[in-house]
Amino acid sequence: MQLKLGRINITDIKFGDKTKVEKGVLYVSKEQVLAAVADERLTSITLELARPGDSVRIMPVKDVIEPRLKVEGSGGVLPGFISKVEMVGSGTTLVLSGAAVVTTGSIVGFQEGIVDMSGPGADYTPFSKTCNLVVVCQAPEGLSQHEHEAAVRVVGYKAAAVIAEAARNAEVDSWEEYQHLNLFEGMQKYPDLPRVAYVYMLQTQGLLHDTYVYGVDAKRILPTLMSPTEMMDGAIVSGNCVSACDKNTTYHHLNNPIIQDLYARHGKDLNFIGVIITNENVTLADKQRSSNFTAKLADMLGLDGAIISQEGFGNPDTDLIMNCTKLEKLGIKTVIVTDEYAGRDGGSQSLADADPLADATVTGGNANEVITLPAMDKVFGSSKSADIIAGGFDGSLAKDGSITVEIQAITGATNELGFNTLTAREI
Amino acid sequence: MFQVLTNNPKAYNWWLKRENKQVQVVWQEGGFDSVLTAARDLVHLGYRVINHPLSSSIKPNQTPYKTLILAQGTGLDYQSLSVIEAAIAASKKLGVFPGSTQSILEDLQFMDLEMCREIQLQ
Amino acid sequence: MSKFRVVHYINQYFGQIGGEEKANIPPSCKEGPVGPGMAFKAVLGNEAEIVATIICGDSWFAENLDEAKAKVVEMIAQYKPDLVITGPAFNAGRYGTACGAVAEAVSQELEIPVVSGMYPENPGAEMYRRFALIVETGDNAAAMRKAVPAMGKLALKVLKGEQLGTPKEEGYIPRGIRENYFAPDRGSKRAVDMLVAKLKGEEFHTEYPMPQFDRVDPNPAVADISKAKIGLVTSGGIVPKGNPDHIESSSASKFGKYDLDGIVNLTAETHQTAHGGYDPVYANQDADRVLPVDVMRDLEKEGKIGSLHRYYYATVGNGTSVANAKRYAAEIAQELKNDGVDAVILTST
Amino acid sequence: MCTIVPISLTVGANRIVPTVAIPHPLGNPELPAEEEKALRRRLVNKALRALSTEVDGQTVFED
Repeated sequence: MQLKLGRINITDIKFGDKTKVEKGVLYVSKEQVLAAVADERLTSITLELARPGDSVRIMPVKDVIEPRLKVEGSGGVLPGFISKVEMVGSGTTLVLSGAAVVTTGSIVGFQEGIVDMSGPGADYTPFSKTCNLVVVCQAPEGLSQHEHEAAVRVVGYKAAAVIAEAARNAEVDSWEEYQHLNLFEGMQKYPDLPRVAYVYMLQTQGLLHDTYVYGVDAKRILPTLMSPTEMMDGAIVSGNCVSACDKNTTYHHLNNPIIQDLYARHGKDLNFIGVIITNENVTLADKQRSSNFTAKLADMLGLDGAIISQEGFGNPDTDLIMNCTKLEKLGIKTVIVTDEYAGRDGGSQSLADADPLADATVTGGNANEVITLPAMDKVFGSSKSADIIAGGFDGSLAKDGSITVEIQAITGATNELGFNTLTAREI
Repeated sequence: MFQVLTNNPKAYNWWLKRENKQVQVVWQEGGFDSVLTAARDLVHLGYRVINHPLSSSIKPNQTPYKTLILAQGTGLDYQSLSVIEAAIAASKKLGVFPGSTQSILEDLQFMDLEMCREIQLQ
Repeated sequence: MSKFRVVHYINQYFGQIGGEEKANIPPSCKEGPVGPGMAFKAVLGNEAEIVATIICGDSWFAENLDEAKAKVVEMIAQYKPDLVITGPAFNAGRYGTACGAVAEAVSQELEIPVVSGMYPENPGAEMYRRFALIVETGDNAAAMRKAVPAMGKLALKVLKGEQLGTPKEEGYIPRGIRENYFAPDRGSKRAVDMLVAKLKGEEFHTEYPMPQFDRVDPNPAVADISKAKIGLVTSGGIVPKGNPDHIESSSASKFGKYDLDGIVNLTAETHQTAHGGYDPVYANQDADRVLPVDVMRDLEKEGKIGSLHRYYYATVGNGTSVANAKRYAAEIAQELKNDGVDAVILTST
Repeated sequence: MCTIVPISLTVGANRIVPTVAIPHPLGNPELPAEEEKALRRRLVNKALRALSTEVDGQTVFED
């Protein structure tokens, strides 16, 4: 499998008559996008723009999607939602790099997920650095939460797909090539390099905590093997938006940094064999079964090492430790990527599960750290949710519009794919 | 035999309506921690935890509701014990739910039910 | 600019009052530096000065912990210091524990920073590292020459509000507090680097160390159990009815020693559990279910064991820190040894 | 003597005798008093046997 990614660098976003890219500016036609995303389940969909440095707060953020367009090869981006379930991950895909669609709207009353485009909060979220088309969705009274969630999720994909069309005629700024050999070819080409896979844990617990693979609800899968290039075409998408700091948005899945950094060492220090995706279900039996299958696949692949990433808080710690210890007991060396809930003072036990075999851990930081986010000129989404985040999540909304919250309310702040530089140390 | 321990009225009614003879639905008065404590006492007597007590990304200090399903067993299940103890520790560390409006409470009841509704008991 | 004010806490020995024979003296206070305080004077220079020295006997402090803490804090408070230095205590256990307890009280009640110095294996270091910047020192007073400049330098940094480096860079024992910071590389790159190092068998540094436990070699078997004096110890919280020592239901700060003389059976009238980590109904009905006194008395009478030791020891294991548990174990083991106990049955819940 | 053998192994105990249940390690409230005491005696005897046995590492005395 071979995938060429052509990046078109987007440095600004504006509304225009036609959706197009010109000199790094992404022009978005409101009419075109609104026509494409229309959904009878929702009462209104409005579009806003948020650029890096703007005095803008977006909340509650549901998902973030990077616009990508498949121009050559089988299938299309976001299979199972925007295109059919053809296999993806080969051919040519164009990326509006630096642009993002951000969906917002309260599905349940307490939802967090803050993106500040400027100020101290901007340092904690990657989406303060992207030029964002913000899609604000309103649902009628009485729409079930399940339908509401599905509607908002798909609106985001559709908006990303329609603006990605602007890439078709744009000039590509840079090309990247990703090759994925089959197991046999890889072993022949790199006989002396350690075989490494990536164990990709997906949040799968129910409404607002789900992840989809080619349109399949991942709580219903057994762990399986995928090519790292499939993620780059949107084979994995997010329906997970609770715990804003350590959920993976669709943007994260498209730009998985562990996949990128394993590719950077592929053929030099290691032979990157592929990705084992697994889930994080609610029952202990499911956790046992999925970690057993993960270990079995790792064993069948003859792995020497693996990186295991987590998504979320609490019970996924159990999945993480099961995956890690089962691989280590097979002699497969692991590094786990997680984040911490060490309390506001940083003095408590960080994880809900631990094992001495997990001796190589990378952390995305303590999600309980408290931060004050100053008021912004504009709030996109539901300004009402500010009160609710503040109350329900034990923060406080001041009269001047500033919010004091733990960084767990900020989208992507302690990402467990190692997307950020934020981390924690013992002092 | 299964025990559904809950302090969530939505989950309580939903499980009662299932009328499964294998399932005993037990109302547990009190907050998140009281469900954990009651479940811990059952684990000490040989019950197994079916659903992880920290399922859902809504932290113990962000909701007062918890529904835990346990299965009667014969000996101590160490995995159940360790997850329940870790959940108790996490709940102590994060503090107490500060309270909220009725509509938020209803959403939190709904989410708690969502996290246990699809569990197959067999 | 006026100098920063520092108060120094030391024990009777370094306070030049006397050795072990003076370990029972209650706290007293002297203006200015005493003993090692003189050495600090040179390091603190013109920027800070030791305005007073509190001296307390190690035994007195250990035996009157709550009162000692209160008295020492009261003495310290009246000098309105900007910082408190305790020790260095090297590997002296009681002294280290006192230095740590003072640090805890000062940092919690007066919210004043504390700098101390200890050998890493001093129990005071593990118990109280949260509350002080404890500079890592050698294990005895010969290390004073190195400890004082290191402690003094760190104290000045804290007083001047300078940004501290990592514990390793600054030479203090990590406090167990997790602090966020932005690393030069993103997490995924750090993870891949770590994996490559681990695969090559090279050194790597985990960003979150998992808890580790000690291992000890097993003792030889008891040669003749029918002659052995056997003690009972429990972490199940079995105490005389009413819990006379007020052992906490979790995170116990102490253990109790209780007389079994004349007791052949524990009953609901005589004993209960103080433990908050399990359903207490069964232990409260019959504490023999946790501490088997009835059976031990039978075996003693039948000559199956030599004797049951007159005292049993109890604490509550629930949430008790490893450091505290270690300290209780060390003290209990020493007493049992002194009393000629040959073997111990330890029951836990 | 403990119910949670994995913890005793983790913390480094050398002679381990598994017991009945956490809230009543050396008893079983469902049994009549005499049988319960006999059960306790069996467990204590096992502990005494463990103390009289040479071990060269962590050992769980199952039966």
